[in-house]
Amino acid sequence: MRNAYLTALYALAENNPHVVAVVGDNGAIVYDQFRMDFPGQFMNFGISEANMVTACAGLASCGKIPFVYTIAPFLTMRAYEQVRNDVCMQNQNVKLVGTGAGFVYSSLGPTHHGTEDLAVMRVLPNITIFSPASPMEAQKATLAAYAIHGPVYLRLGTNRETEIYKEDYIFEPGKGITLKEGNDLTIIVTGSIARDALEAAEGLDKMGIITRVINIHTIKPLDQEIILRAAIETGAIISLEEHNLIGGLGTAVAEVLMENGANSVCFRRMGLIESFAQGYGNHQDLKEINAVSRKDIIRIAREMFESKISSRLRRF
Amino acid sequence: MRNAYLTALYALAENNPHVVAVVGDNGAIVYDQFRMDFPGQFMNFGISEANMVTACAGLASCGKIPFVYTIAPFLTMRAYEQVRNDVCMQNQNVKLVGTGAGFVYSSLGPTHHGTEDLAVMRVLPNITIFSPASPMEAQKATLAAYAIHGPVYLRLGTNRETEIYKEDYIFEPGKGITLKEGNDLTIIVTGSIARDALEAAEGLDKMGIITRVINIHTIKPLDQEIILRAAIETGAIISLEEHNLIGGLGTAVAEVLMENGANSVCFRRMGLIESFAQGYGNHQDLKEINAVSRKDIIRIAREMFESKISSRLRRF
Amino acid sequence: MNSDIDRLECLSREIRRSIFQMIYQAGGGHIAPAFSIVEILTVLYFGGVLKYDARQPKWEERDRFILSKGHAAAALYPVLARAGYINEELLNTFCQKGSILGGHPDMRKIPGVEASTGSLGHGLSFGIGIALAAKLNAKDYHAYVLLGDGECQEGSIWEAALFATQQKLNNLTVIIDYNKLQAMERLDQIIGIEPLGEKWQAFGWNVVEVDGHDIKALQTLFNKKPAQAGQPRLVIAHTIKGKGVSFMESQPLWHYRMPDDQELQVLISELGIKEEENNSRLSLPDKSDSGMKNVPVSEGGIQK
Amino acid sequence: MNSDIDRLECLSREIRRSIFQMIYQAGGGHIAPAFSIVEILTVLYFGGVLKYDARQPKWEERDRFILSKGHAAAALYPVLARAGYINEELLNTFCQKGSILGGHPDMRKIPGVEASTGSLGHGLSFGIGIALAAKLNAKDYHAYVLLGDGECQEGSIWEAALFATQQKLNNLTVIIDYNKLQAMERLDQIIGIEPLGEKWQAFGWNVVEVDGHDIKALQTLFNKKPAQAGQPRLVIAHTIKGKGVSFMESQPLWHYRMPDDQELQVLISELGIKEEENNSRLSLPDKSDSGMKNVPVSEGGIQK
Ligand SMILES: Cc1ncc(C[n+]2csc(CCOP(=O)(O)OP(=O)(O)O)c2C)c(N)n1
Ligand SMILES: Cc1ncc(C[n+]2csc(CCOP(=O)(O)OP(=O)(O)O)c2C)c(N)n1
Ligand SMILES: [Mg+2]
Ligand SMILES: [Mg+2]
Repeated sequence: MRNAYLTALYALAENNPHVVAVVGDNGAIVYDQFRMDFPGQFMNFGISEANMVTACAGLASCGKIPFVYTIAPFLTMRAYEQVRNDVCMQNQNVKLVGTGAGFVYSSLGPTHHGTEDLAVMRVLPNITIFSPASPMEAQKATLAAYAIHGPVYLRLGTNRETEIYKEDYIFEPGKGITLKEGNDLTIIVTGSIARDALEAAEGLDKMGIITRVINIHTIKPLDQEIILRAAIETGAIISLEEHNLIGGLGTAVAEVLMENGANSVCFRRMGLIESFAQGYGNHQDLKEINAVSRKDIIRIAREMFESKISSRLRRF
Repeated sequence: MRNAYLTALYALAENNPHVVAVVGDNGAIVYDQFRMDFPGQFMNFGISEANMVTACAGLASCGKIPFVYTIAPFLTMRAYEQVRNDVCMQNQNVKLVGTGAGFVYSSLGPTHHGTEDLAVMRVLPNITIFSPASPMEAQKATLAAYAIHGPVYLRLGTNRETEIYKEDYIFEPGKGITLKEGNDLTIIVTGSIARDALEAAEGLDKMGIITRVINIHTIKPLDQEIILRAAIETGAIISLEEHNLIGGLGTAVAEVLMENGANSVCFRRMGLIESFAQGYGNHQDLKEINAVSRKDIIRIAREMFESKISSRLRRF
Repeated sequence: MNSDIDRLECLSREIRRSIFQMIYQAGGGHIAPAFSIVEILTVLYFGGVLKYDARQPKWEERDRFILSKGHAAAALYPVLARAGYINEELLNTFCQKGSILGGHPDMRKIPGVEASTGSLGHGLSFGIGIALAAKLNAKDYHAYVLLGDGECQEGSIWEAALFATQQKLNNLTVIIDYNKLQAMERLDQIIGIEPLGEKWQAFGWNVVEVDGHDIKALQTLFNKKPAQAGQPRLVIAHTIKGKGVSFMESQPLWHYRMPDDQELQVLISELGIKEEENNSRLSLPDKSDSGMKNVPVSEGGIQK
Repeated sequence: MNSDIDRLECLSREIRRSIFQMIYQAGGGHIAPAFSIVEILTVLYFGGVLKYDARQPKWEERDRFILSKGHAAAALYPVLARAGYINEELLNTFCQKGSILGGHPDMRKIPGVEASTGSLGHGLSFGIGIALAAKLNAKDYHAYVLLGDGECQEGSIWEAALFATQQKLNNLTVIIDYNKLQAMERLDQIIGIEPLGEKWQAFGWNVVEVDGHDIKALQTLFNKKPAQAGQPRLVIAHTIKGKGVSFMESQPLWHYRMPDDQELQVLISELGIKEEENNSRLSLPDKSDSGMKNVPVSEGGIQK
């Protein structure tokens, strides 16, 4: 996603001299081209995230459009009160770009994981939250972030994601995307783990559980309609995210379902249960250790489907 | 609540020399007695919340028991990443005591309001969250915080709350308290606004809507049982808190209801809707401006009750 | 020249009276922190330092002033009123329901406020963004940021100090309201910041010191172009917290506190509040709530 | 005496080899940041500086060492192994599934690790808590905190620096790994911190400078009681990032990067990795995944 982001940023910077690429001692070589071509639109704030975020709010107050790029927890948590008071409360046109969504920086450990970022950003007024699932989506989300006048949090992974979209599509902020149809069960997912959801869904299909997969690339504002429709049409919903169970996508879905009386749906959240991401190894290792691998998705989906059926049977 | 907290803290410090009262340039005169009697157990970290929180984790790693007291947003948001990495990730025995819950510091404005604190603390592993409703409860929660070995967030108001409990009671961490019985509707509430819930409930009773009021003094872990019972027995639940709608008590209740298939309940959250607390004036003024006053509670409760009745009718 | 100084001194006295009256009407507020900075604000806004046009609060070439120690908002509002940004009448609504004037300034609501503050340690970084934008946009304005001395305990101040030097922000002036007090006590009893000038010098700043209540000295200093090019400038303004009211001066207690009846009499005479003014705006508070009705008891420890 | 220096130098070479082998097996890691601090760690742990007993990792009287620049964990682990805290065999599991040794040290899992680090700017404050606890508990231990120079851009460092002075923490020694590089570039290209010694002096610290790769100088310095009582001590250790491998030294690129085949040969010879070791532990990576299988591409920009 990183290169996709940079491609989009490059285009934006080319078109609007007010676009400024801001980093906090990171991004090294990957920004080389950008720096070469737009030296006056690049700024390294070093290792001082608080100053960086507030200064960007100040820049934005003078018409600049800073895209602030650093590792998700250092952006959204180290500088949390700065994001809250200077970006969101003052409704400044700052784009916060966090890399390392979930635990893709696996072996670097939880200090480098973005596993609470959605929760802490979601509670802030005025902010839009994009959480793309693939490089193409990251690129579109970057352009969409620019098009919004106001705070945006763009949650990126790293640079290893492969594309999940087979063809071009229209990215509409606030609108979820049905990646795969199905009426037995729905997996609502965000971020690069969407690929695992898709693969699990194919496995489930083979077991006769025809699974719908919905990609939520905009966590805020949330697409209520696509969620409620899935509740009605499939009767069973699993949310899946590389994030603590509390406060992220799953919780957002629960809020929507409860307040809209989507009553008879079976619901279950998948994510980190009362813990930071455990273990070391590669990204896949951590998915296994933390029970959000394809196998786990399939296991939970089967349980859910069975309980849906049995609750239906009970009802008749 | 502040004096109740200090009374409890005084007793704890007297009994255990490892208890340390830590402040961040606040508390002035109110700590005078404590400082006089336990000069070696008081420490002012000045205006440096990040250093304060991490240093307290270091203190705790050597067996000290710091009670870190400052204004809620400066504790839970300014020092958020420190709370996350040093207190929660390392599971240190630090007690975080935030004053100014909700918007009780009304005219000081949103920089001084604790209206996102529950959301950001709730997503952290290993932490216990107490949000007392009255002075007596604050005192009990302080003692309970001490009894837990591990991180605790204690969310206090100011010193103006009047007592809501008529007699002594047993404070059990993780157990909600039914302040008032009723079977037509339940208000689930946390913090000093419990008094408004109670008064609204009395008003509702007179209108024939016999309202149950449940006080959740422990936001985490949450008392699932009392919530599910209320769902079954009353069929309509309103959550009420001085907090953003997202991520706090209401959201926690939604999570419980959804994942436990508490299906046929009508549910509605009351709190700040996509905004910081608006306006100035006193605490009551801000409740009115932000639509969480008694009048608003009654209005919403009546709407809820009607929709519960009509959905029941539809069902028959 | 002397008459100009007289004018500014007279203005300062007026502003102190306004501050007290606003806070008194509101029922509570940070009197002493506001009194500490009256002369500084007066000179900046009315001594020919800041370039502004109150009819065009968003004029791109304006100089920017940021009150980082936002709890002294009650000093800023009367200044903004006299500068023409807001209506004088508004001052009577301070901290009241329906007002735009809160205990900390809100840039979304109040013309002339460049940054919303209240949480300490934000204003300098915000000012840096503004000063940097001038460079990027090739604009010729200057950014002024007023910090509390206690505020300098916040790490973000030092992050910003390093960054401003690196970026050679010579269009940035920071003023420290060096009143030696923070909320609870003297700084040196909590976290001392001496030697303050040496710290900032070591961080690469061009440091000057001044008596923060000496209008002439302030005016001379601010209207002089800084000697060193390519450096941000730090003005250490030695001040007295609570300046102007004998029993408040340098007393930590008065960070956030209201006078009782006896104190009120002393204050009225020392500030030179005239009878008619007193009658029209200063009504003695109702004993039952000690005039504290609109403003919450803050961290600063009101005991009554 | 000289033989002691020889022993420590020999140990340093061993530790560098271990570091590289661990990271190479893991498929990625912060080699240069780890090489920068090898002599410092060697002297602290094996030069008679730190008072510890690896069989009792929680011994109350132990000195504490905190690696605030946690990304150099690969230097700490071989040291902890040689000190007896962890089994040497564990080093082979670095960053692998099931291991307790991650890219940053976890105090909940690894005996001898006093604080979990990884996010910069935490270790000094944590160490302050530890040093303060010694005072409160009347214990006679010393706390050592190793900071990165880039890390000194974090404001929390300066909050802590002020606080330590106020509290007269003379049982606290901070060492800055002054290698003049941060992740992307030289510090002076991003945010310079010069004059570093003057900054800390102005913050009230007792400052000494040393060549951070000179074992003898380090040992002499650390074993000398600080001259000034009642002050925390700062050791500015001038170092070379990537020290020990010619093509890595002072090259920003190597913050987080793995050598290619050709570089590998140079490295093997410069570190003195012997054939048998090379055979047993250093197998050339499978071209298809460039040995990067276990560790994610970090912020530091691996391009291959
Ligand atoms: C981040 C933060 N922490 C704490 C406070 C509470 N507070 C308000 S004023 C104050 C004292 C400030 O001292 P100083 O900067 O010297 O300003 P003065 O009181 O002298 O005006 C404190 C601690 C705050 N507003 N923001
Ligand atoms: C708070 C925080 N921000 C950013 C990072 C990412 N990061 C890891 S190492 C590094 C550079 C550190 O430079 P320095 O302190 O000089 O250590 P060295 O690389 O020289 O070992 C950065 C920016 C981090 N770990 N923590
Ligand atoms: Mg002061
Ligand atoms: Mg370095």
